[in-house]
Amino acid sequence: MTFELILVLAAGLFCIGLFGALSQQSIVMIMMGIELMIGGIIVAAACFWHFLAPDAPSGQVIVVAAVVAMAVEMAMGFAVTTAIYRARQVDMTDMAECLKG
Amino acid sequence: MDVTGLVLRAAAARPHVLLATLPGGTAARLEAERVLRLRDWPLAATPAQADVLLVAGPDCPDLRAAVNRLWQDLPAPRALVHAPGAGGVEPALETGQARLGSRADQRPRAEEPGRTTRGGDAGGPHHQEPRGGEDHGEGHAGNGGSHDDGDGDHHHAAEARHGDSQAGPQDHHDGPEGHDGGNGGTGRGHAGHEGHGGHEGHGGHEGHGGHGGGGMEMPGGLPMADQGEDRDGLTLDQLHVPLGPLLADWPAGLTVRVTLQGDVVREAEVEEPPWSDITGREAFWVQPWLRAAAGEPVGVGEAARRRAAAHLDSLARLLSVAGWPAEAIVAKRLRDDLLDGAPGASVAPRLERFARRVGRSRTLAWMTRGIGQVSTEEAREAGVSGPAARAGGDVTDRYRQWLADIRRDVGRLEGPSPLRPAVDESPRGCWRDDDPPSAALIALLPNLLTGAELAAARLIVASLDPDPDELAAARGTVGAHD
Amino acid sequence: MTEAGAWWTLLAAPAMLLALAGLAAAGHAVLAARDAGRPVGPAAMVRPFTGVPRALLAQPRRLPAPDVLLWRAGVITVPVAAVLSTLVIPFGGVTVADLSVGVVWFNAMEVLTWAGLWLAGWGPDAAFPLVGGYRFLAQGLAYELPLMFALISAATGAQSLRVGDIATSQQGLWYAVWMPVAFIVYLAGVLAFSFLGPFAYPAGRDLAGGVMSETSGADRLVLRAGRWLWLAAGAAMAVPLFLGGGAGPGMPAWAWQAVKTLLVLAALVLALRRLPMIRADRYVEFAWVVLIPLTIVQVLVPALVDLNR
Amino acid sequence: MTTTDLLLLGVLGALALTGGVLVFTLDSMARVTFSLLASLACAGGMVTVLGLPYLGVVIVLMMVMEMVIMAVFMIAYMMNPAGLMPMSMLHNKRGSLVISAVAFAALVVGIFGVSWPRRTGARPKDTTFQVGMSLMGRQMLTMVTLGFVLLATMVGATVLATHRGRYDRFGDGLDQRPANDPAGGGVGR
Repeated sequence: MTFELILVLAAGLFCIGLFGALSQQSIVMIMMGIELMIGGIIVAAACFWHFLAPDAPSGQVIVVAAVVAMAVEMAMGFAVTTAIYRARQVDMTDMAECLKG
Repeated sequence: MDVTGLVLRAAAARPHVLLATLPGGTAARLEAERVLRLRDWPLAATPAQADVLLVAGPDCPDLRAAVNRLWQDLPAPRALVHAPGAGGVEPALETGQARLGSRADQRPRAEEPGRTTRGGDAGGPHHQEPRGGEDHGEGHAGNGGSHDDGDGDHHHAAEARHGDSQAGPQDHHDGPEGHDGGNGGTGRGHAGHEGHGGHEGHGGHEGHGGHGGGGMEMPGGLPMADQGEDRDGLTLDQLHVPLGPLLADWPAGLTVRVTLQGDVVREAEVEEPPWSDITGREAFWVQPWLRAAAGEPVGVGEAARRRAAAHLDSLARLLSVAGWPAEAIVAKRLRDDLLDGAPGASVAPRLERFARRVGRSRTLAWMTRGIGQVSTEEAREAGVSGPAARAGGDVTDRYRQWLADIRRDVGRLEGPSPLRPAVDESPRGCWRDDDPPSAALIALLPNLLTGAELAAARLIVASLDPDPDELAAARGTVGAHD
Repeated sequence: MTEAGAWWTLLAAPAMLLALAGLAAAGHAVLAARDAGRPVGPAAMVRPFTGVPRALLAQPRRLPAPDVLLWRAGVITVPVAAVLSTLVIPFGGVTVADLSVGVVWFNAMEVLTWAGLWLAGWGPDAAFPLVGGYRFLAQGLAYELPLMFALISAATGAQSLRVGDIATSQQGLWYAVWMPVAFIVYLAGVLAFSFLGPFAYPAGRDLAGGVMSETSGADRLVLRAGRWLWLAAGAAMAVPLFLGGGAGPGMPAWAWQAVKTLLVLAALVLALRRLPMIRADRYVEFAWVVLIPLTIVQVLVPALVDLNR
Repeated sequence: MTTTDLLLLGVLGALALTGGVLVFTLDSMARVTFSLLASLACAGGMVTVLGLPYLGVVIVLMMVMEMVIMAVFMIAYMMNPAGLMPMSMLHNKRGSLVISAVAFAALVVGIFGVSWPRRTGARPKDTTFQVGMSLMGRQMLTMVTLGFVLLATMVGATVLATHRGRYDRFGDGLDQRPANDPAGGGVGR
């Protein structure tokens, strides 16, 4: 039962993040939503590793990959925000719709 | 004997002192720094860290509001004392400590109105200092309870956390309604301690470019911060911060209004010295020159002593700003010994050691390199004549020049020949009544500060170290001659 | 070998850390008294601690629009993280929590001060503390990576992340001897995360105290204690990482460890008075252009030694 | 799993969820960032309790650094970062809510609907060793890919975020020394 409950929790984190990523206007807030989603994935992967296949290292490798994804998403997100902001003083997705600059 | 009283006295054993030097208070400041150093009472840098506010120097009506704001920001238990001259420092500090320790029976109770005023902030009979006492109550008439102060008094609502990548402007507005809040208490709700620099932003906030909503209700009724072009093209918010006039390690009375974006100074503007009344202000560092100019016989040795001490004082300030308190205290000690009349032979070895450590410090040179470049030609054109002009370079060159000058002067402490004020340089340059050397140094500041980071700006000011007292003295002598 | 300690070690470790921090502060006070021309003696040592009743008595600072929750959280984080970091340090063969990833734990706790100091700067809602908080981030970006590589050097040499294993693997030859770069970078890192002396940039006098400028009373006491606790924790960690832990002839392990810790602490206190403040705007470039390559090369050394073992 | 572990998992999980909800309900950007930090740090704690101490502690370490840096950008780019003036920053709130609720429901149904396999194999003694050996052994390709992705990110992010190139610094002929920078660096100049 613990296994399922932890998965539900991970799903909860993922869906809160999904809501944020879909509903927020600010690019930075959207990134926060994505971070939460990846956080859910990390918990789920650790849970699968622990309860299903602790002898297979792949579960851990997924966690490593997710952590790297988080870092990459952050770095690129902020770089893009900085570039857009510098060019057009915009930090909202609605205003950045037209990417023609 | 209650426990509170015991604890109070234990706490008062080593009070932290916030030194607010008024224009003309150099002698009192030096004495206070000496006494505090020997007693091991730490010098606080902000009101939040202090127990005793020591106002050093002759009363200055123009700065009363600033002093008052500092006082309001001191957390209780606290004491305010005033030392108009060097002689008043020791008794003032004694009084301050006694007041801190005996507060047990003075703890204000809301139901005892008489006591409240005394224990609290406003100037009641509690402050016996001759001139500085009465004005401390101004501006917060509605002081109810003194210590349980104003939770409900947050009019200022520094809105602008709205920030920027480095130092989001925190505008503590002195909103128009800021000072009549019902029970402002110790006035902690009254925001900016402008006098202390760096906390109050104001001016130019209407409009807030593009962000927020024009018609929206602003927090605390305040508009948002302005934005503007900046160095990195990020259009950061602008924060208007006054540096001075009572900032620690800062020329007393000098006010520079800077516009910050992040911690980069976008614009700097030197405010006219605020004091209108210059009677009783002495320019401590140029005294020998003033006396010689007035016809008194003054020896070169005395002038050299004063000049070396002045440079050591400037160095101590620079080292303090540069974050080297261990050497700053050594410089202050050398300065005090020189002013005490110590013979050159007894000071020289310690001075050598100090000059070697500071002058040859690679780290310090690395930190100050390339900051505040003023070539000799530029300096001469601007009318600067002292060490700043002779050094001709950055902050590093200027402090090394000071060190060289000090070593030269310490060799001449016993010079018997009379001082010729027109030829012998005063600490900051050739003394002229109509154009004191500090005026040229101050005039250099706006250009040098623009584009510097806050830390670099502090270093630049400390490395030029203009003395606003000279301005008052010059005006005084010019007035007397006319 | 190290073993996990009994429940009482959970209380003993913070007490020892506090004592160590107190000694460092007292030593610093004595040096200050000597420089200022005051009599040097036991009285000078005790002077700084008169600030304790003073701090407990003082009224907390009230500002117009502070974020008190975050402010408090930040102020408390600093000393708490310092205490937590010591849980993995073996003392005389006993560790409070003998984690298999002790080095990473220490590093993670140290990084918590980033959050703590930034919050302590943000909370009061005033310009100088905020600049101070941001300054610590700049400083962190400079010191953190070299420090991580220094920690990794020691871990690589021992082929373990367990602090106890690192101490025992240095039989005969201390890591400080054949990994001098890592040792020095680590010591600089200690000064940096305790934001003292040359790394007092976030709390600089040019900002009237920076992150500390608006704190008063108990908050201020906690933040100041946090600095010295971090200095003590860093000195205590240096011994198992680089100085062979409790190994030494003639004396029991705990005695050797205490002696070495005190020596490292004394060296740090002396060093923090000998240097002016190093601003991060200069240090970042130095750290990234000079220190990171140096420490990477330093990590290579134990790696190659391991391969040839 | 011991009772302590279960208890820890429960507490950390509840905190992680609370933090996650707070991220999108609080006004102050600083508080938002630090509730996200709390949430992700609790996730890291759960990973630790689940038997992966290395990854758990590294997640905490990384999240602290990342979130503190994130706070800087949050405050730089958001309007009203202190949340002193409440305002809604949402668009299409109802749609997002429906989508995420449906996703959650589907996931929960899946979690309880699937018949999960039994646990295979035993836990290795040192899980840190396990992940290290696998990343340097059979999963080497993953590691290499991640390495290149990180390198590309570093270069790409730097290029995007800087607005001054070498021609701005060294002049059109790249021969201007010292470089024309607004502030000096620590090495060389």
